[in-house]
Amino acid sequence: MNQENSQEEKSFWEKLLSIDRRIIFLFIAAAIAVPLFFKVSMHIPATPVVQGVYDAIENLPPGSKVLASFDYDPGSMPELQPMAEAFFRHAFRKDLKVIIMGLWPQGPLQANMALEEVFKDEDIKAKNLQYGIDYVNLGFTAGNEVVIDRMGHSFEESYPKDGQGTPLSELPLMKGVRNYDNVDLIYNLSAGYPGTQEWVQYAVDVFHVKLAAGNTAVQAPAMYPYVQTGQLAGVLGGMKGGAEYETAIGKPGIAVRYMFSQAIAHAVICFFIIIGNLAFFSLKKKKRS
Amino acid sequence: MRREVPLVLTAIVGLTMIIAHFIPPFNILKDLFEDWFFIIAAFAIYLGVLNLLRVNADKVYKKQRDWPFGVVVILGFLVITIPGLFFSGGRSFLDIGTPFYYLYIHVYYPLSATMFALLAFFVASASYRAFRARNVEATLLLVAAFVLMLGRVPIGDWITAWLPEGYRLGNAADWIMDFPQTAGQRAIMIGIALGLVSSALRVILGLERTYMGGD
Amino acid sequence: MSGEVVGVWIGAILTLGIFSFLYKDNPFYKFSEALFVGVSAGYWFVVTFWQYFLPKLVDNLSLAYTELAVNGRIDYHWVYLIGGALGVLMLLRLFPNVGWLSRWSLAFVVGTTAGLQFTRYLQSNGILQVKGTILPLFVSGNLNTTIGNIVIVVGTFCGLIYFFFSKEHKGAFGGAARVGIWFLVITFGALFGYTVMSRMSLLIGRLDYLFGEWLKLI
Amino acid sequence: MNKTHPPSSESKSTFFFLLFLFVLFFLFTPFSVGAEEASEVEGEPVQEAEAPPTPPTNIRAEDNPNDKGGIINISWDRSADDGAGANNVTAYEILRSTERDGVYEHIGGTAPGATFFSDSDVKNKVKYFFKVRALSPLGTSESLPSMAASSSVQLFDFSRLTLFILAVIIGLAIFYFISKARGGKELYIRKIAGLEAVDDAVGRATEMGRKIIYIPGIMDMDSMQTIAGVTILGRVAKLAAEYEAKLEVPVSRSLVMVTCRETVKEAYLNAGRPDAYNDNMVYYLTDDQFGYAAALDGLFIREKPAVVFLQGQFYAESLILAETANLVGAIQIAGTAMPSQLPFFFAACDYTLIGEELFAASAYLSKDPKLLGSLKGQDVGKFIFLLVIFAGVALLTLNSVLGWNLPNLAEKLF
Repeated sequence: MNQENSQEEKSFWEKLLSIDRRIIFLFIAAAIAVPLFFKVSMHIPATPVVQGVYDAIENLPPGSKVLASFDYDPGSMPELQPMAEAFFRHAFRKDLKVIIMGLWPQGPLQANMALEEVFKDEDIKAKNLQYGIDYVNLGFTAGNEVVIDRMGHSFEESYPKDGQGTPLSELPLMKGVRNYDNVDLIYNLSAGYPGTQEWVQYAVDVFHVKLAAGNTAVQAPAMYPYVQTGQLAGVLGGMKGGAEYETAIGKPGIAVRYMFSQAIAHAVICFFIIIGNLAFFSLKKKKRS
Repeated sequence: MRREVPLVLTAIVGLTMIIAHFIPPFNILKDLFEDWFFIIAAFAIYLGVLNLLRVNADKVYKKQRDWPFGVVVILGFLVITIPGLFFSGGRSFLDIGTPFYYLYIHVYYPLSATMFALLAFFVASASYRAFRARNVEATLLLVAAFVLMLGRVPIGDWITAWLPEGYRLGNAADWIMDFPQTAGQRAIMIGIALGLVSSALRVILGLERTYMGGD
Repeated sequence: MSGEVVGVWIGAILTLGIFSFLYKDNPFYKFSEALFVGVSAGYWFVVTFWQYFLPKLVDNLSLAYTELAVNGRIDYHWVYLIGGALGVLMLLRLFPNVGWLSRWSLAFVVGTTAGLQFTRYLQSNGILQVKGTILPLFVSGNLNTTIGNIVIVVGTFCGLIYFFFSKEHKGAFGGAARVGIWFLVITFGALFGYTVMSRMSLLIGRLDYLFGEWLKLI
Repeated sequence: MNKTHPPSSESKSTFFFLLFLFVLFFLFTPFSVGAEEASEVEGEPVQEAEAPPTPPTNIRAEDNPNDKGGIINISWDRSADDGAGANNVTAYEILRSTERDGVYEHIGGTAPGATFFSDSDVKNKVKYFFKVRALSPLGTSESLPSMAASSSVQLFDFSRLTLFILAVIIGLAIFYFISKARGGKELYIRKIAGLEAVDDAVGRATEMGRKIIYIPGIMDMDSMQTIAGVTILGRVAKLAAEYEAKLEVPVSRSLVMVTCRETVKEAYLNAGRPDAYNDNMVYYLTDDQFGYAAALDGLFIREKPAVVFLQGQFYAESLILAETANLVGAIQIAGTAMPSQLPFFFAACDYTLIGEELFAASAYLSKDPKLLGSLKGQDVGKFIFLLVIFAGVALLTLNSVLGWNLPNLAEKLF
């Protein structure tokens, strides 16, 4: 009886150690899917790094020009797209003019997708924003940080035409915009290289322009030192940063809704790690005795 | 000719790039050579694409295993290239409303994002397997990962709410990122700098030349 | 059915196709995979043409040509002909007799990369990191920074010792290398844990698409 | 900051001190502002408020240092009216002329508060004069002209002097040990587990009759990591040829495909088995990061390779590849110099080459004394760095313990 019991127990721990990974997959899927259906709205107050981004935009007088560089691709959409939408909402409500560009081929397209979403808002629809007057999309240019450097001397050198092939000189918004001296803020959404680090090194450090950024959670910690030194007004880090920003502009969106799933999923992974170690140690103890 | 010219060319170009970094009037070479690289790569992509199409056409023609999927590869390629090159408004091919944009949003993007999302599952299975306290190193790996995972979401602070503020899991996570993590990262980065420098020199000096092929 | 609705259905089906791989390999995945390879190869082919080939080669040469035709000046942009020539050499691989000429382009690319990254990495990964490590081990009145600085200096120092190739890891040297490994391992663990957040949000995005945009359950 | 550290008693006292200062500031600010306003009203006639803003002063124009010329930097002291009052400056305009008293043309502008402008539209060796004009709702005012400035070509970038010296020293060290090794001197190189395993892994693939799949990263030939990956492929391919193992190299860049073909062909030739090579061993899939990962996942599952090499530059797909290879029971030998991806390889793979080891791998596998010599040269570089860190830390620590108040040497040197 006793022996049988221990036999069974042993096989239980062993089974646990070599658990089919599909069971883990199932738990993860459930941990993320189920909370999506419960509209738990966690209160997510803005941390100082996020507040820095919010203030940088909030404090601009109406009519100020913001250069928004979209340096990411669809892969980082869940993290960065909420930041893009929240930014447009914030900027258009404050009547800022937005110059869109991208150092990643798909970046300007992500901007278009965010615009499409934001234009559905009633208050923004009512403003009847015009391409060329209220916002322009310069498109993508290859060359990474070299583009940033060249733009310090002249935007036109890197972007003779906008994304649709219209010469910059024919766009009312671009009148009088020669280089960074003529924009009031750069807002950069970045998922890697080239990205915020390059904007700091080649635009902020050289041309002394103000920069606020949103980054993937993977990248954000590397940007904190720049915030401390003031090279960066603030940084939105990952989905949590997006959620904080959404809360700050008073329009909680997708990021806020997602935070609950996020927390549960982390807990599930930790749970499995604990189980794995329990199994590992009980087997080890058994072997020793 | 076949072998010597490329080796000499590598050496000259490599040394020029290094020297140009220190001589301002030559800085422009950096931009120029990078542009040339893009041009060479833009030509080379024809080689890759032709290879892809040939391999799959072969597969279909010879009725190899899974040959129907060879048809899918070829069709997939054509379905996006033809509209992208000819029917999507030229350079503004990525604008909202073009056929290329439609394919991008409804075919390319879901595939790409889902593939990326598989990582959520693999992160879980890899951590289950790898994070076991087998020895000192594995234990440190486990503890650091654990603290960071919980410390990054509200749960971490919630579990450790009984601790005084400033000593909770979130703070511990930040501390690990700021100090030991920075140190480890620095050591790796400095090592990489030296490894790369030495590797680049071997290439420039022609000691490492397997990539250049034979006669 | 509008184009949008059809599009969401296509997207959802392909999403499920990729996810099905988690269970096991199956024809549904094979289809999604094959389509993905074809479409993405085509995607980058088109992008390369419009965003690299045209602006970098054709635009620069046409600039040079206009300058010549209008002002009769030989412009600097003609040097892009060399870039174009190196590109054409690449294509010669399609002809076995002259294929070896493509090595010239390869040699150019490899030489440029080696030279460029030599200085770039020595500066950003080498000098700047060394500079960042030069910290005082004692900061009066600030215990946090003092401890933090000690950790950074010791960790970087020992970590570097681990990478020594030509000295045996024995004695005090070996001990330092061991501490170095500990720091590397903590770094790996921390970065792993840190990244989990990003990865989970990707899956959230996908499931939200399936349940929200497609099935309209949320 | 959300990077709050455990508060220590020291930081607490600092905090309270700052709070105290803050409170003092708040208490006294209204009075001082009031006082200023009063003096303005008293000291200046009312109609003066209608006058243009005070002009910017102290206009300085200098050649932008360490460049090929073509840029002059202009800086100035702000107008006294910048930042307050009805006469607030709304913008600065920069004016330029080639003669001190000549006609000045408008060349650009800045936002209020700025004190710097960089003119990148100048000819070298031509003398220019600059003025700055302040704009306000009530009018404009011009500064006095700057001293003459001209841009010129500098033949050496002195801001990069440290880098230059270091590059020369490390380069010479590597070169020295390469030529020393050429003389036939035996060098000790410590064992690198991941590379010791290569032989066995290739052997096992032969025994099992399964494939070796080699992935040289997802980046193009403009990355040294890819080049390192390709040179390692050369060594692995030679082993595979010798052991008669089946090698397959699916790549994601066309240039990498071309290079890998040359490499593998050469390796098979050197191993005396040119007949066993054919171009189909190396093939292109797609430039796309995840398209490539999807295809490799399918390949791993269907081919069940005995060994998977992941050597080069990787991004997020690293873990997708490593986990799938693990699922099919392949030995995974990974290596990358991407710090962000090393954790995943380290957790999921059997062997991982960490950063510098990736670059050392081809030299290590070749067992060629010349190449091994270069590793010794690298160590000299490490030794120099350690020395610099040690000296710098010692100096700074003494400085702060003994309160010497040294200038920041590190800041000066680098």
